[in-house]
Amino acid sequence: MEGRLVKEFTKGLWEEIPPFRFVLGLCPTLACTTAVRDGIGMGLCLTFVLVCSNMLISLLRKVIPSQVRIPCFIVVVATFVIIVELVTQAYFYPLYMALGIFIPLIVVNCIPLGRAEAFASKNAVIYSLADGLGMGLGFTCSLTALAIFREIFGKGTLLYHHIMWSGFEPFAFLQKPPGAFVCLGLMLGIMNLIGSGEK
Amino acid sequence: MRNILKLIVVLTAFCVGSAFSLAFVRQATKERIEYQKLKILVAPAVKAVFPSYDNDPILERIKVKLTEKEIINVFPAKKAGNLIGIAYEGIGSGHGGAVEVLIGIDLNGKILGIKIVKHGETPGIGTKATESVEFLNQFKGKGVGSKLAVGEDIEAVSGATETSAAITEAVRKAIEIFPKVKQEVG
Amino acid sequence: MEVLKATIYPVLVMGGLAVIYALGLGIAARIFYVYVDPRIAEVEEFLGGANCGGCGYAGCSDCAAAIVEGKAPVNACVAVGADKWEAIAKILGVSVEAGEKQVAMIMCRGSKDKAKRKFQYMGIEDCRAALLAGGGDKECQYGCLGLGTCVKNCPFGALSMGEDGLPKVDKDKCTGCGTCTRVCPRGIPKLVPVSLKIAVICSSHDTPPVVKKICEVGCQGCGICKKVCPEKAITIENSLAVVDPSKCTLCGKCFEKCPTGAIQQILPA
Amino acid sequence: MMEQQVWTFSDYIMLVVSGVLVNNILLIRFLGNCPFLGVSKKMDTAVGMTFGVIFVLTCTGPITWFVEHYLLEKFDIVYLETLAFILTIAVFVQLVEMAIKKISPGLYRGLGIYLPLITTNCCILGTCFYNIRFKFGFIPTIVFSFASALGFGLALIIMAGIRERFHYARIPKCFQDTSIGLITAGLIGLSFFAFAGLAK
Repeated sequence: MEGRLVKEFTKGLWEEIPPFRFVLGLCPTLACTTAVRDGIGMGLCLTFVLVCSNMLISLLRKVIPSQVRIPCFIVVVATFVIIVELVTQAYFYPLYMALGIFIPLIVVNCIPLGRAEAFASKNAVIYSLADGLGMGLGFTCSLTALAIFREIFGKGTLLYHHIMWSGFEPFAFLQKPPGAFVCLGLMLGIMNLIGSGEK
Repeated sequence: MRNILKLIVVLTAFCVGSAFSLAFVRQATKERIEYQKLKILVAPAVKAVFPSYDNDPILERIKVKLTEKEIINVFPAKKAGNLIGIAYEGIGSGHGGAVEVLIGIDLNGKILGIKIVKHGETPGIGTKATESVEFLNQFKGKGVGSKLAVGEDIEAVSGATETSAAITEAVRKAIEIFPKVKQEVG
Repeated sequence: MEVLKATIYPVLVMGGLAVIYALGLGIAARIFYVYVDPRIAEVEEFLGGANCGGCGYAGCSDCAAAIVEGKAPVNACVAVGADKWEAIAKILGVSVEAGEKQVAMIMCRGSKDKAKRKFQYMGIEDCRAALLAGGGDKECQYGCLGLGTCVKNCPFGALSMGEDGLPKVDKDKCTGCGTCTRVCPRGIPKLVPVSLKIAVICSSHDTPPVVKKICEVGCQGCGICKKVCPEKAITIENSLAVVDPSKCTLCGKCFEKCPTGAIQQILPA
Repeated sequence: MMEQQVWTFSDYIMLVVSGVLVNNILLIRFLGNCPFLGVSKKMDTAVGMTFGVIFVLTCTGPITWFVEHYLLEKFDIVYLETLAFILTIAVFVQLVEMAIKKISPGLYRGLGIYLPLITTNCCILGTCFYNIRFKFGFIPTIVFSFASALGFGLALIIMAGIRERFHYARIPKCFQDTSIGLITAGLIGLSFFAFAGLAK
């Protein structure tokens, strides 16, 4: 049992890491990675929603009739999203302002709904917890990695501290929307390269 | 028919449960959210209108009921526990909508400073007035009993007459309600 | 009072919304109820499932619906064998009308050493792309370009590229779906009955002198085969010999006389 | 553009230009990327998805506007916006799916399979939020919803046109499929930057 728990947890960190291996949840990946703080914040918000909704859906999986399961999943996910929205607004207001519309949009992020449908509705609570935590942290890592790259080279800062040498001219392109696409595309390519070397 | 009933019961149960729990989260966070919003929006202005204070005027804000519908936030500034002044907003109508002005007043009704919080004036024209330190400093020292009218005791910024008038209007309105506010804040 | 209001309003509004929505969905499900013939799903089970389009319908489920409605024959799916057709016929309670299995045949023998090249093509490995570059690298404007577009597109893995630069068909794997025929810019693979014994393996409509110059193995349309055939089974159409398999007795005279060997007896693999 | 009282015809034109080109919902605002990469492999599916999104968004935009102004604001429960909107969209999409299946099986075959995907397309919910945040009136809401959907379709169809050509290109193995798709999207986005300044 422990072995399986570890497996469900770690698969989200590398084998099935979103959004690289599972091309899901791209919108926040692209929009919320101009700064490391935003990337981590978004990742943790999603992790919270994912863990909570996975657990609740797993608990209720025998009660929900299959014809209305999708609306029910949506309601559960939306509830946790609103909780996150209210809490970030109350305690992390600058983060809330920076992420803006993307916090409520976690509702339609394919990751929580996808995991609810594919995993939580079929597995026991404890495994759903491990799955949600793994996927959420994997997503957070991906976002952070992308954000580190974009913030250092796009702004010359890391967590808003200047770290590059004084004459450094930031590549503003990386901060702009097209830069996000290109950057993610390149990272995905590199991930594939590493992945194919393993086999 | 039974199917429809089942559909209704399940979906409604989920929605009601969700709404119920969210109502609680909402009530728990409501105060804090309001504080955070004001902090971002008003705190810099409060800092600008008072020379010095050592409390958190945003946290200690007082809600003053002017009429049944009109409730305003009043921010008290304190030094070593003693009230030295209060700040609140006045609204004038400018060229591009409402101009919101925060004014800081000492307990005798004398203006300590004013700061524009929000406006929709034309950049480069109306903003000549909202950004002019000289213009805004004219209000310092005036207060209850002053006329506060453009062309009399306030000189408008040339080229931004309309905005100047709107700011003056906002200050005048704020001063008008000062006695009532002071009474409430006590 | 305030607290009560703040709790009751959301509960009432969301509850109300949910009731209305669920009711709407329930009623709509009734009004818009569409009877789906359960046999369609059963029939689909027996189809190829590759969505190859060989049947002429938009996909396997579309084809299944057409079969159930009687618009398509039970053996419409060319990708599966007779046993599956019988299973489908059983579901519908009809019998199979016999249809012979078809397989793809590559109608060109112009391998790397036999057919001349205009230039050396170094572009993208795709026949359709090569065709854009000066009409392909082969002198023959009808022959196989040998870049394997058909091989890449075969949904059943029945085609492979041979050493000689011509695709080879695995008759067991080939289902006769016709995808290769559609993707080939020159239409070199053709569908023929699996029992076919004789064929002219060339697609060229060039005149005898032209073929003679550019390809050692092409059909020149010289007409010798037509002359020697005792059954009059061969005709020359637009500089290409055509055999009528229903008249042919496989006497073998044409194979012997053909100067390039384009006309061939097909031996069982 | 915000809180405008009187809307002239040219304002609407600007709104459409802004929605379709300048602030393209996919490439500049980053909404709806999952279906963007998912269904842009073939032109047929891209066109089907485009019509689905245009139809659903032009309808749900105004509907959610009503929900916001006549339900949530009235009872002072705007914080439930997310829940109410997504529920409305999900139910609407399911209704449309059932209706199309009954009324026009031909249309269903072309469009039906995209409808379930549209529920979780964030460009729908995102545009509904923007309608509220920009404080649009009823008519601008309809116009902006339509323009957003059109922008989504434009980007999707351009992308599908380019991606169909990937068959003929020699792409390094590790960059194939999604990776090169993202880079291409970035380059299309870069070209959309040329529209900046055309409208607010």
